[in-house]
Amino acid sequence: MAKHEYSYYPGCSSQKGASSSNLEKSVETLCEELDIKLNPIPDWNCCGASIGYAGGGELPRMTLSARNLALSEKHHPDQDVVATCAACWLNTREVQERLNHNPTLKAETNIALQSVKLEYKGNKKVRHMVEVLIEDIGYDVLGSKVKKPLEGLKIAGYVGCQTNRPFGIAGESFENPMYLDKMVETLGAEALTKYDKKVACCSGALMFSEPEKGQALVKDIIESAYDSGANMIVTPCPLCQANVEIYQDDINARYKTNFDMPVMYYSQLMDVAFGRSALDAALNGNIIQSKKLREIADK
Amino acid sequence: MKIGGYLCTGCGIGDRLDTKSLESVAVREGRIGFCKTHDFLCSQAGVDMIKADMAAEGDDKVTKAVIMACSRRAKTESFNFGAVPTARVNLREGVIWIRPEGSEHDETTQEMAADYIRMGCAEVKAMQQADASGEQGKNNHIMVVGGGITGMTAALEASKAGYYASIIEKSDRLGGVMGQLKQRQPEHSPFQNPQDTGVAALIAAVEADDKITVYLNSTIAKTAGAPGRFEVDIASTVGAGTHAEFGAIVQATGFTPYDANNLPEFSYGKSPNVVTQLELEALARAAGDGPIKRADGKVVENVVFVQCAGQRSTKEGHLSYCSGHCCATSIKQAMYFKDSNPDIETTVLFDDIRTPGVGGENFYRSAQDKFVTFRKGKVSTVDVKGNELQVNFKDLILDEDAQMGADLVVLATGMLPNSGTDIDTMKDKDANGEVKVSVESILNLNYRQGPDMPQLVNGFTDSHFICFPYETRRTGIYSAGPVRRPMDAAQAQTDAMGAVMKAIQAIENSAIGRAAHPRSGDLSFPSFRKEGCTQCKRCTVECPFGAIDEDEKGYPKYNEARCRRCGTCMGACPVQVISFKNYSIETVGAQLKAVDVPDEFQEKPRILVLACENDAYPALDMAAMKRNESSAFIRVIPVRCLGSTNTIWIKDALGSGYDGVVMMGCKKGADYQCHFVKGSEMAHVRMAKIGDTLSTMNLEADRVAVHEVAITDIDRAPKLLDEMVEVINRVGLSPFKF
Amino acid sequence: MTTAVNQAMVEKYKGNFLKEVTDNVEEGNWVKMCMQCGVCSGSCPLGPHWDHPPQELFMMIRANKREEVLSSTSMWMCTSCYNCVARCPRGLPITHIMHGLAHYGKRMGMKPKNQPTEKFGQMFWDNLIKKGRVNELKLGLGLYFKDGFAEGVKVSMGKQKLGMNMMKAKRMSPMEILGGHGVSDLSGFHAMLKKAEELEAARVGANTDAK
Amino acid sequence: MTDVVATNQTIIVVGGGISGMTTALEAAETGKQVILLEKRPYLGGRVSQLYKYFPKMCHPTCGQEINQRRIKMNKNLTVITQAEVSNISGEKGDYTVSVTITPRYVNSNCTACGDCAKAATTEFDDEFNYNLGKRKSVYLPNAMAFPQQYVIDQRIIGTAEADAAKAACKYGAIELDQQVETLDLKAGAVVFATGWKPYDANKIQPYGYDRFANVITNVEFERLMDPHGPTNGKLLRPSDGKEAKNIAFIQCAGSRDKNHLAHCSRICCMASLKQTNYVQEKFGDDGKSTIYYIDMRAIDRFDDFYQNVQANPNVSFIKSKVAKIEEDKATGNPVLHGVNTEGYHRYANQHDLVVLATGMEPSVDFKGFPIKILVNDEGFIEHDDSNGGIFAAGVASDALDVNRAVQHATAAALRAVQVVNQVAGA
Repeated sequence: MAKHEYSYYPGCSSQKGASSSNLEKSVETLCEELDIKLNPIPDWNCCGASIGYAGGGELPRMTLSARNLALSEKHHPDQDVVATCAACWLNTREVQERLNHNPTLKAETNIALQSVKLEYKGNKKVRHMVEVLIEDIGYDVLGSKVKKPLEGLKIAGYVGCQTNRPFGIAGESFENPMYLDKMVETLGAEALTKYDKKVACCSGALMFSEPEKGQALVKDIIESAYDSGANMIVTPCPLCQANVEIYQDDINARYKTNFDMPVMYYSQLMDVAFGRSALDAALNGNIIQSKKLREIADK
Repeated sequence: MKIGGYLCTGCGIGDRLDTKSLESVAVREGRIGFCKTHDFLCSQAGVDMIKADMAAEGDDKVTKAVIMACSRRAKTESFNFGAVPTARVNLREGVIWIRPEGSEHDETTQEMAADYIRMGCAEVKAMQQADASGEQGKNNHIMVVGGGITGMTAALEASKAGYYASIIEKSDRLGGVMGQLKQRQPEHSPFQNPQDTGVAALIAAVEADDKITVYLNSTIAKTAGAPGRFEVDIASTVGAGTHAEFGAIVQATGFTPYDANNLPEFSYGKSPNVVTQLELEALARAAGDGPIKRADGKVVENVVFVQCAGQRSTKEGHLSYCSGHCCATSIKQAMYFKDSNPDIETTVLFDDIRTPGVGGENFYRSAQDKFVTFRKGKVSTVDVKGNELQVNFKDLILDEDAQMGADLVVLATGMLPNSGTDIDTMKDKDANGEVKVSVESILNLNYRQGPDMPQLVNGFTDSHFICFPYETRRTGIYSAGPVRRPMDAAQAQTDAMGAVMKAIQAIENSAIGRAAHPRSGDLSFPSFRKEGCTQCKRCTVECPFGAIDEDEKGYPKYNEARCRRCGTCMGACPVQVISFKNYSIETVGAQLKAVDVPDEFQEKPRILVLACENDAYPALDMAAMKRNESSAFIRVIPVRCLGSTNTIWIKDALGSGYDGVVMMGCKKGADYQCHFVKGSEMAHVRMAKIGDTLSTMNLEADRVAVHEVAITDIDRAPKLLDEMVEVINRVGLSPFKF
Repeated sequence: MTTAVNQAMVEKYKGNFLKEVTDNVEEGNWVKMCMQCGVCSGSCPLGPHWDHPPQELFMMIRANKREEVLSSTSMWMCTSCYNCVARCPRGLPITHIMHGLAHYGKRMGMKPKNQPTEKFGQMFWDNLIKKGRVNELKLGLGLYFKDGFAEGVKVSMGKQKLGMNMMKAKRMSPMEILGGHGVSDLSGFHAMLKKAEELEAARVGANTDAK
Repeated sequence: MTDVVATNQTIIVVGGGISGMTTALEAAETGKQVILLEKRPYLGGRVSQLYKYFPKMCHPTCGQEINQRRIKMNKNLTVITQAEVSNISGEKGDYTVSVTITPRYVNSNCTACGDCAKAATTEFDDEFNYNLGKRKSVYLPNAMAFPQQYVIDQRIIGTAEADAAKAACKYGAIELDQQVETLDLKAGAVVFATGWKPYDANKIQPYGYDRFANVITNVEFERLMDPHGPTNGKLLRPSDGKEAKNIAFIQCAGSRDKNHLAHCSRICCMASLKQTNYVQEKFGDDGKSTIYYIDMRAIDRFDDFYQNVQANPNVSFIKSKVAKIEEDKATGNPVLHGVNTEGYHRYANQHDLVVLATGMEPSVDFKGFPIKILVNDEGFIEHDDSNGGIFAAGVASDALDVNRAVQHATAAALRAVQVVNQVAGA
């Protein structure tokens, strides 16, 4: 039996062939290293993300996460729910809080859940993978696993919005969370703690509908990383990762910039530092590669 | 019976000064009984030595002492010998800490020390032991003027402390304005709902208290006397008057609502549906548990509150100030509507919502929670449209002109204090020959300076001091509640307690002849040499506390229980007949004359510095603690207040060869910082006239400077003294040196 | 349905838009608590693009500017960054209120015309409803073609490199076009959502019943 | 060593700030026996760290001078510094108060000559200046310190430096072997005048107090103006020591905020208005102030002061809670982002210095109080009969300005006097 076991909510983008499948892969590797077992919630559904309100009303959207929670309550009664995606985690946790504070909504949700023969109780701890690493594993253990310190990497820790607000990671501030920097330092790389866009918004889902506005925000995020001397951005959030990484060509065209900034997940860095291969760390899942990181991985 | 001199050689005094020679200065020139040295005078052994001398019998008994050591601000407790007149010679902060080391300075530094010792010896010789006057009486009865919640609270709290109280109430009932309200704002967590006013319970408690007497339908025909012995004639509109004696007075006469007829732009008077907050209380009380109705009987469904109506405004006839309570009052009144029927629309149009503290902010949030709508808007007019009203305003958030319909408009108008006559205006009008007193006096004090408490601003009888809200210019009389300052009920009740505390203190201290703050405990009091008095009345006019009356023969009558011992009368007296036992024309005059003024060939000027003991002297002291250097030519004498400075000192100083005089007092004017209110100002006025004296002496006007010095002027104060040195360098030494 | 509901609402609340919002908009009962400090308005990453920032919308609600509020494009600027929520001194869940107002405006038939986020959001919802999980490829293609076929071809040609990059990185799969991931209890899932929609419609509908 | 007589007719006042001094003095000057306990090594509390008071623009040390003289002259009043209450038991009219006294290492022999400080070498952050400057390990806490005795920092005890200080003293004033001492005192009534502390500005993360040198608090600003302060009274900003001429004041920094203090701290509006006068005083028309506010709470006659500031063309008002501060990297200037809600105007304003008008929170957490008293959610003591003979004075009861705190403290003196008079009469 694994040392740590959780009821896992992967979310749509983590699926095979989806936009954050590299996050999924790298977390898998990380869990092997740390003796963590993630048990996917059977037949989970989409959380509704942050843009569902255009079509879905309050109750239907709540019901989405309630179904996932009820499934977890049923199948993994003693396990905390863990998500790797910021929006998945936020929605699930928020729905639980709101339902537990609003008896009417909770009652109605449970009526709807009768259609799938489930009952939502609302007694789960809903956690982000980062919380598991910090609270259940700890920086010391993470540090002790490092086989290849990530020397030479200067990393801007980009936390973004939804892993940070409104809940955030315990003990961290909304405006200046330090955990990514601490992780980066634990892995032997240089953390650019003064990076001033660490909690800026990447425009989220509006990158799709309002690309000009979205890219203007991302441009600042990347530019500030360069200004801080970064050769890489690291993030815990799949949408942040995608928004910041994949539009760099568009931004270069629009703003006459020369951005070529790798944007990695914390889990990928850990995999490499822990001595795992580029493949295990899903480095090929990134569009912009970090030569340095790959060198370390291939060492 | 002798004067003992005690020279401390510690803290570097012995290292920097020739103490042997100073001892001899004290004994030979200062002509005191002896001078002992001690290397640690403030130690228990040092103090015991002095006390033993004071306890000695017969000729050896030391009855006056000169402590030659540090500043009077240091080791005050150690060198406090009760009634024994004691002079403090400041050799540490006053000499060695402000003078640089080095042999080139030794001579002038030594001269400075010697002069201060001569001064101390001369001063103590002129001092007498201060004892209480014997005028005092003890009367445990407090007169409370006004029977509203402030007055009732004052009476009840006085009773709880074991004192007696009489409430003098003009109307035929207790309760005041609070008695006209439906409810008051909450006093306890969670501060969400209006609460009972508590007036009925207060009235019941007052009536049940055998230490409290209530005079309804009564006013004060005359108040005479002083703390501990006030004599009051109480007039009644329904029966015979009474004469009563009191130890102290609390004035809790409350406020009058601003006259909304001054606000025609809001259609007050034009429509019965435009009411003031107080008038809304009447509608709310009339409604009982039912819906609030307008004068025409229509149930109110849409009410608009107009904040700051005629307040915080520079318009003619408006009040410039904020009455403080009105935001919370409108919130409370909006709740009257919302709590009875949540569908009633209540809108508060405001500029700033002012609900401070824990209770205020919670109450504001509670109102929002109850759907009271708040809009930041400036109301221009209220129009009458048939049976309805239209409120025209600028919405400051949406930045647009807007209108709202309403069936009732409530104006949050301000408070006007019931403070009686404005004695300062009375005086002004006197000068123009037209005495027009439109307001009736409340206290009818038979004081020389007028029948009521002096007012601060806007007619309120508040203290001017931040640190001392109960500072009063009529000792033993304390105002409380909205007559003192605009305030809400909770603050008024706290205020009542504070005023009672001070009243009790006045009773206790006047009984034993002790002064009130700031010279708390001082037993000295002014007296005068009758044969010299010219009955010029200047002392009675200048006394900042209205303490001095004239007796039937036209001589000043000091009423020492009213006196605050500042000495302004002493400074005012043109014939120098007024003195305190331990502070007099002589105690200061002797000091300045004791200074050894070198002849002109030595080129060592002498500058007399008269420094207020409350601010300027501490500033010089702290400058010394920072080792800020000062001129060796200054000779500083602390004074109780610059107001006690008599021009004779200046004349004497200049006549005896001083080259300059610097006076340092507190800030005067509207934001005065003088602890005796007018003292510094009076000194400035007197010194403005010193020019004539100087010109008859053929001296340059620059030789006398008067400065406002604050306690923080640690860098500036020594610089001001340097400036005088420069003046003397420029105009030359005094021709009056002998 | 929208106009009927809208009429009924106008009828019922007769100029008390704050009450209407309180009763019917997601987290709308918080609107009354705003004290107009404006920290939300200053915190929004897309701030300059809001015609009326949140605090102003709240004031407009109190001033009964129903039409202006519900048809505003402003709420659709919300990126769900939660800066406003984190900073609001009165604890208003502003993000949710913005979502709620946008949704309610749409429900009342007053959604702004050609608002891209509104369109994309609806597409997203439809996409996720279909299978219970989002099909990113179809969503992306749908987005490109949202303004018609010709426009869509132009946009997707422009995005060709991006798409190729994603496929190369195995973060986009052409196989998804054939169906892709989904929940297995799809009928239950649909029944559940239908029930939720009914319950919600009944609640908002109940609010339109005559007094 | 500490020799104090106390009976159940004694009034104990906890806290030697202006409220505590007032309660103690008013009672003592009425003839009551009073013991005043103060945690710090000197009296004066928070106000002794202010430069000026609103609205008179007079100096707090001026009133402090008078109060300290009143204390020196009053034999009914005993002051014990470095003293904290560790326990209370009993009931109204008969309390036992346990007091823990931490060592000063300097006894009353001290003449404040300063020789010991000359022997000291180590420097520590100066608490009196809110750590904006340094002080020695052996020090007089401030120029007004009462008692006027030096203090030895506990951190050098056991070092050669402490021995050197002791050796430098000619008066046997230094006792390095002083130990923590506990006293049990009787009292009829106990008044808590424990006052406030500035809200921890580090917690207001969007304003970056912990990250940007040129973001300071209003209490720190007071120290900059004070001639006794770390800059000798010059308005210099921390990052580069340049004169700060364009200053932003942010109101409700931590107050009226669910994330911080739910209550309104009452004083901060007037404090900032006052501080705009400082800017004017220093720089004349070259000094510019901008106040960012939600509601300006200049209550009663203070509104006249507000109107005067409004009339000053060098002062602007923006109705806005600032959303966040960023730092301009090149100049170190704070850049304020937000929206002026009067008409929706977005701004990004650069200033030389930002002053956070941080609010007041109770300095003592009464939640774990050893005896039952009524404390509200905001942490202030509410007056209630169930509190028996325990009373609050000043800011321990609510956020108050100095004048109102003193008023409240005078009333608290009466409450205490009532109790001991009843004891005496019984």
